[in-house]
Amino acid sequence: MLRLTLLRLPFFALTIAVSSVLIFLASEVLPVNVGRNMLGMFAPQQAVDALNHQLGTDLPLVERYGRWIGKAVSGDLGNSTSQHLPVGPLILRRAGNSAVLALAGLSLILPFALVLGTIAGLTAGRAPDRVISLISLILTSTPEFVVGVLLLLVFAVHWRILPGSSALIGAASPLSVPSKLVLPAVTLALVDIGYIARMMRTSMIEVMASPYIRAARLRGYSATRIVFVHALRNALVTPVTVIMMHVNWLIGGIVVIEAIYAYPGLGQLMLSAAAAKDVPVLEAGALLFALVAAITQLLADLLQAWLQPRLRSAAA
Amino acid sequence: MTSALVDIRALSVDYATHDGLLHALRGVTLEIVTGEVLGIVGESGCGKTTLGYALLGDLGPNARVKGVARLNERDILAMTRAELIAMRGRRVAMVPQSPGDALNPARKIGDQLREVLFVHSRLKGAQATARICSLLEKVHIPNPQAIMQRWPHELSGGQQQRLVIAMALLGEPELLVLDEPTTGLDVTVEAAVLDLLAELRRDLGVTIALISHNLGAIARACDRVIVMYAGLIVEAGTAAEIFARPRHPYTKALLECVPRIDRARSAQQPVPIPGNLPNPFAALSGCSFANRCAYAVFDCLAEQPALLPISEHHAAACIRWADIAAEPVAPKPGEAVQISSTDRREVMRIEELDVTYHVRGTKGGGGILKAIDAVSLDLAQGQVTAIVGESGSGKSSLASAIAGLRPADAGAIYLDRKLVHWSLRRRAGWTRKFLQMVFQDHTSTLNPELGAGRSIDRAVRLLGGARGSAVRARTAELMQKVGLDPTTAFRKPSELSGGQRQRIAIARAFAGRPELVICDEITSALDVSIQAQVIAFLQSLQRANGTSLLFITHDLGVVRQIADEIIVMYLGTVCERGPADAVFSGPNHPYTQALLESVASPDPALQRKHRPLAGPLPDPAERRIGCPFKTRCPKRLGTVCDTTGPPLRSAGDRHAIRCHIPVEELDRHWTPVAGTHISAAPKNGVDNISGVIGQ
Amino acid sequence: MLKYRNVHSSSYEPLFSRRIFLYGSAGIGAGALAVMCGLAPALRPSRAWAAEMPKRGGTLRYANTDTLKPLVDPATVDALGPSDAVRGCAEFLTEVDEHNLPHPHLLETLTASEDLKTWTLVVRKGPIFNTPTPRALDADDIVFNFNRWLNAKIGSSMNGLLSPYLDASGIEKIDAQTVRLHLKTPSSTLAYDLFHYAGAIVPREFEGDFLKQPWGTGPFEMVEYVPNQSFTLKARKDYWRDGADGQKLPYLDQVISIDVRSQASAQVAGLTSGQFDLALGLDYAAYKQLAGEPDLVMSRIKSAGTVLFRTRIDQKPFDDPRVRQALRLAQDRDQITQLALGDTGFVGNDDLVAPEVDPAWAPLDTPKRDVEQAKALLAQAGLGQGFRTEMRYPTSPDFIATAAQVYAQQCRDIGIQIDLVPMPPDAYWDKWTEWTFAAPQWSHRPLATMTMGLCLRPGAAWNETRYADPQFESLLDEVNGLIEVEARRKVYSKIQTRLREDGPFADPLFMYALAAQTPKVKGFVPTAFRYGSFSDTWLA
Amino acid sequence: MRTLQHFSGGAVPLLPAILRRLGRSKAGLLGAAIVLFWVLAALLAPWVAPYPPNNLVGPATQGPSTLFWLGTDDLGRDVLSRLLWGTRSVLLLAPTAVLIAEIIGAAIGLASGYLGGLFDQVIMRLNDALIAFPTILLYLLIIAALGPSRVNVVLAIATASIPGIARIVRGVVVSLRKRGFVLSAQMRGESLWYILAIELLPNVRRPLLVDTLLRLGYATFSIGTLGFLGLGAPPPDPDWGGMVNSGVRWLSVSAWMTAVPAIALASLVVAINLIADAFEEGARP
Repeated sequence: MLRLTLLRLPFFALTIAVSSVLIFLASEVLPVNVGRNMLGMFAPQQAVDALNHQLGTDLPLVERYGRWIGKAVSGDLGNSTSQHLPVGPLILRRAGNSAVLALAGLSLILPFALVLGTIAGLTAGRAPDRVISLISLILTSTPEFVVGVLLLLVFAVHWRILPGSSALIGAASPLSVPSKLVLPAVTLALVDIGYIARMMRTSMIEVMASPYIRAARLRGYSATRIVFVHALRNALVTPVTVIMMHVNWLIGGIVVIEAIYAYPGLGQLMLSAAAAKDVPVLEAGALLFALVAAITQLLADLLQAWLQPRLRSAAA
Repeated sequence: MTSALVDIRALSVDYATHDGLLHALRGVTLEIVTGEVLGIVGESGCGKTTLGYALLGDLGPNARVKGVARLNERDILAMTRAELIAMRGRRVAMVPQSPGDALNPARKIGDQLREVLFVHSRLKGAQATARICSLLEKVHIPNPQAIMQRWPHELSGGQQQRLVIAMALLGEPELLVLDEPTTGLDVTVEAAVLDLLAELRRDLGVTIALISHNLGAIARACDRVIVMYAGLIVEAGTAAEIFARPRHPYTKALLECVPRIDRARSAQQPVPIPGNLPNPFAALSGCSFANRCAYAVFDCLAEQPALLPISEHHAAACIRWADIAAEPVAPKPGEAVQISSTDRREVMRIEELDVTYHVRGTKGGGGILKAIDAVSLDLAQGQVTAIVGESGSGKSSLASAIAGLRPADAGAIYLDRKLVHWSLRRRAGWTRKFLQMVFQDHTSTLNPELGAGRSIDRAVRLLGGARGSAVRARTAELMQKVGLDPTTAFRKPSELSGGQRQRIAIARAFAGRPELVICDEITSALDVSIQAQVIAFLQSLQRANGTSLLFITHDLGVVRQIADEIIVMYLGTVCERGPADAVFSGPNHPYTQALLESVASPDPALQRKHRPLAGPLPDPAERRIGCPFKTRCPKRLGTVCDTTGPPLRSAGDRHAIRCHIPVEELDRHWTPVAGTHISAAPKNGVDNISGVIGQ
Repeated sequence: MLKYRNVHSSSYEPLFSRRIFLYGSAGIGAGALAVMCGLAPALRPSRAWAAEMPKRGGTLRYANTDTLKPLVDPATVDALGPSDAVRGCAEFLTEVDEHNLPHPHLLETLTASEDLKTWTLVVRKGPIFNTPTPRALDADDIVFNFNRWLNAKIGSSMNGLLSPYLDASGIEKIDAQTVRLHLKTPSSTLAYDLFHYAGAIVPREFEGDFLKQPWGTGPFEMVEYVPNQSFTLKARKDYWRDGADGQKLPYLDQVISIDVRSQASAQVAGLTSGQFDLALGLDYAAYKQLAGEPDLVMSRIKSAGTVLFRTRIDQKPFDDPRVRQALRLAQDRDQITQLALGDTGFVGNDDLVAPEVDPAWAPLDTPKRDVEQAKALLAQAGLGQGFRTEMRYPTSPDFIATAAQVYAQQCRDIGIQIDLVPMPPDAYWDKWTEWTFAAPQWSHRPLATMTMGLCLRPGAAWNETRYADPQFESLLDEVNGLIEVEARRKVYSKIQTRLREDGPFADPLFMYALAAQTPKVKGFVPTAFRYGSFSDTWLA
Repeated sequence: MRTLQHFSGGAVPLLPAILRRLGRSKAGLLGAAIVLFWVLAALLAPWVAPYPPNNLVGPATQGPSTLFWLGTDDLGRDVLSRLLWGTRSVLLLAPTAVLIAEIIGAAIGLASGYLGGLFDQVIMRLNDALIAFPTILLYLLIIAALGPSRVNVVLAIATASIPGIARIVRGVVVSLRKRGFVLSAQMRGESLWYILAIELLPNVRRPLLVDTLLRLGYATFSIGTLGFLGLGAPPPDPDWGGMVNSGVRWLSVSAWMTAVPAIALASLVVAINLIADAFEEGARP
């Protein structure tokens, strides 16, 4: 396992490196006057030019990339041009909030999706499967904002049992006001439960049709033993990989959900940074996302190898 | 008097599919007697596997079953789910096809073995381990404790097969059903598995139903044989009777179209069975084999003949069995192109060719794998040269390298005495016309999304230089030469049979009248009757055009049938080469000898002793010093084999053997006998190193 | 049924004497309004609420619907959100109350000469800075702050307000408590200008970063400021003013402000769920939704906050006054106001002067929509076929988008096709003075001339329209030298007429400042400024 | 009667077989019916819609009435008319974006998978990096840089889809490039173009077809989301996501202007995915 991890690390580093170049280039496309952004709309042009020079935004592209990545590696992500704060702590706190939301979402998604998917897979073509499949399809096809708006309508406007805004006071942790986490987490979960349940269903059907399951049946094993001892672990391989690969989708959902509920996460930060063309925040946030995606990819590989020993040697 | 363990009466199984009812079994009646080994033989689609699963009551939800299948007076097909669970594994156990797939990839071997024992006899702990270890030893798995700690994928195909057999035996079943247990194994491993079955039967007294398309394996292992065709039993009897005196035309034809290692090339010509299996979705009218039968008469079309006893140990479903009895099994004689050494014209020559792969080894870091290690050889015009060897011998790599599809690292390739680049892209245009290839996998040799004739058409234009209506004519001509109706060109490849696809591939290869055609295991996935057909057309085209063939195969029978020259490869090196007759008559390299000995002989009367090769194929990624065969050689001399590469010694006219043992001391044990020895075709093996090679 | 707190009913006397000028009493409840020019006790009294004794303690949570932009320097604050954080910690020289009346605050007195060119500021004794070593406010601090405001490098919007009439050379320290300002031109707006949100007084030790040095004389201390999220203030023990109970203000222990943006759903949800006690600057949609809530006190204060459909007159075709006039004539002001703000807006007249808000407002007739004349004017300008143009606007607050969409629809009737370009606010405001045709929001200022000085003088920092009209400028100079309401009104009438005919924009509506609070919030009066100032507030 | 000339004809037709299978799936037919409904709505909007979509025709934020069947929005525009006209935008933009992405992605994937080597490595690293990046942020960056407009929405969605398509196509091509039929084409000296376009491309059709449908659903989904985030088509032209966006703040006053376009969008995406599902079943060889 350790060896596999080590083997994977160069790929991991390469993905991050390529991402960093892409992110840098993408944010360089933004027509932004960094100095003007930082000094505000009423600052005189000379001051803006001087600051631009001081920040090195007038240097050639390659040199700027070198500076940026060098600093980023040493932990200095620069200062937000719109918030006048060091980007590192800013991003981290928001990312923490988003992580709480993501974990809350996942803690709903996983049990529901896997159980529903398993049931559907085991009853393929019969009534429970048809019901679960249809619901899953509808859930995964409904955009987060539609789900969010409908939930708001029901729970915040009509019944008024849950807060319609998840804005947090100060640096308060979202966990301190769990009620504010409910609607965002449920919205997140509803969209993804469908997706992962469908994966699990397909995977389960595939595994149940595999020769070793038939072999197990022919050895006289009970249905329970076949499902729980033999099928589940193998059926989990695809959904687990998908869940991991799915993290960037999850992040996308989080951006929208944070916008609906005014939840102070990284998505909101990135949305406002994009609006304000706050390049350092955009770059750092994007880099963090890329890092998260690459790490989850790595984890997916390792988890897959753990679930599927065959891959441990072959996948290397 | 032996008692019937299994008693099947008029068993029909139909499967409900999208395209209608598929008739898998059309009324089968048979008994399996306690203690016997029953062989169930037939080509793909004959219903033998369905029969096997019926014995375990596992036919799937879409199966429509009629008839009874009694196991000790209890009807398996009427059992409740609980009864089935109680029966399976304990009374009837199954060893499914491709043992690798029958093992849960995510659980260690030991856990899976212990589970069987726990489920069947609630045995746990040290007691269980002891039972398992003793059984593993019984199936000749060395070091059981260590094996139990490993994952299924870490075992070789042969080990997996032994393991699955052991798992089946753990429940102490009365009946063991083995579905194609030797398919996919190399000939040496196949021989060992068959030995094991004989041992188990002797030591444990277990009743065995052996399902196989491999006539040789059946002949070697079985007491009694049933031959199936189109969901029916067409002939049944003792092995000796069936193989010596087949009374059904299908059995007879099958035996005739199997290439034989024990008969000189001049004495055999591939005899295909014309036509196809009857449509499995249609009801039968008359004898199922009538439309392909050389003996068919009008009466045959009346009804399907019943399986009737014709002697004490023999039954056949043919109204003309008596007429057939009059004709001996006698294949048509073949003819060989004799080329004397003086007028040999070289079409291709390779010198010191190296082909290497960069691989990540299973243990430790990556390495370089020499698939081909300094191989030199030359081909003469108009000759058929066969390269044989087990999987992992590098024979396919050699073919690809010559074709320019795989980079060669060192050495030289000459086509028509001209040095050519290793890369196809950088070879001159004439080489494409000069050299063509037919590929192994018939499922992918044609583009599934294009009309079947399309690629012949293109080849005719590009290589044959034809334009306009000439293209049409030439394509049609080529198709007729491989026995296909020109309209076949319009069909989708998926609508064609494997044999038809391979015949189109052959037609395509010959479109530009090449000097040299490389055939890479082109029949390995085909049934024997189809194989005979393909080889017959290949041979006729080759002879008509005077084309040279480089024929890659693991099937010594086919080699015997068509090769003028033989090259035996082991681990990327040539260990023996020479004219076919010389190689088949010896003396031989110890490896060649082992291969020849392993070929299962179909005649129960003619079983030879063979010495199993020691150990598995070594890890090809390891650096080799000395003789590559030293680890498994039954005649190993000593340190000289470990330290010094063996010399290539001449053993006669163009016959050479690479061994430290002087030619005179090498065995000349193989003499063609006039008996009926049959070698059938296992698929290209995936033993041990398949994970490393050819990914 | 809406419940409004009648903000005009509380009564207390403005305590200035000497050179009083009266603004007309047209509709303004208190009647008399003064600019302080005298020696009066000056400090606005702590409001005593009918027989109620304030309670101490508690945390006030409120939402300011303006964003909590990052806060660096009080002098460069350009949004209400951060200004509230500053306002809690630091104070202003003057204070303008809910009746638009200015009072001296950190000043003892503010006195003008006859010609309104020399102003004397006497610093109050008592206010103490919460610098590491607390010390009293003195004249040097005042000079320090004036110099900062007038320093172009700092880039304070105070510079835009003061520099037309004041140079740094005109600041004179008389003694430890007195500063005199020598103006270039007469100003009647100084007392108001000093209450501009960028005018908080910091000690002279201040180096530029308020989050590092949150120093001032205010009732609260900064606990934390999280941009775009929230800030927290806690009560100071040594604030200089006393409450009604005789003890030091403030009553509250803590104030927390939450950034909910202009998201109506968040505003509504926060108030109905008790997440906030108070919301300032409510969105119209939120206001409308909350109107049915039984447990909220809603307030609606007319303000001079407005949205302009403004052009740049140095760009074709808007350099032609006839085109600009056509753009004004296309407006159906009632429809725009009704759809954008409903009953929380009132009609504007293309002249920046909010009726009844600015005391000197001249009650001219509201211009009528006239499609035919607009078309005729366009034809005269050679644009008889109409034309197509882009109009940019910030997507927040929402009513701008609505107003812009309605207006764009109306302009189709005169043959002008407006392609709307909504922009994220940050992006919009990044280059807001550069857009050719745009719909900016202008916030409330008590006197229309203050806004005009900022945006309609050539060379003014915020002259987004490039408007330069000598006639208009001389009128503006004239009115700045006048302090008497009726005299001002006469000039206002000319200014308004000029802008309605030649001005660079259409000005369809003004907005009410909307607020909602739970009944337990006492001692807080929402103003048109929408400032959150809680020195006298308590929770019942 | 077919003649031998047809040898050189195009690939085996795929669509009829799949459509036949689609016909067997009730869910697929339901999806097709819903999509057809919206397509008709888009085509007939000028005749069916009771009012011009941008005209201020009534009082603001009204519930359904005989005059305004689905109520009015915050500007007093007819929600039904805007819904119908808005169909045009989403039904035009989503397929355009997907089509552009499929063409470019397929070209990249074909070349990268077949040629292999350094080119493939570079392309695939870039691809991995892009795929790892959350799509919505990619949209955000692109639209932040270029400004919100219909063209840029198409551009953003196409750009974000290309890597995924390229990866699918590359995967198929890599699995095919050592197959007999490709090797055989190489050995008879077919040109690169022929191998890519005639031998490989038809084999990519099945996965691409299903992928196109799934992406169509996702593009519709994305267009709605972008509209909702205020990054879609600028006002006043009706856009479902934008309608939801401007309606959210009136949720408790009148839910109609929000719920109607929200549910319409969901129904369209569900319908497309129902078809995609049925196709996926049908496309299995």
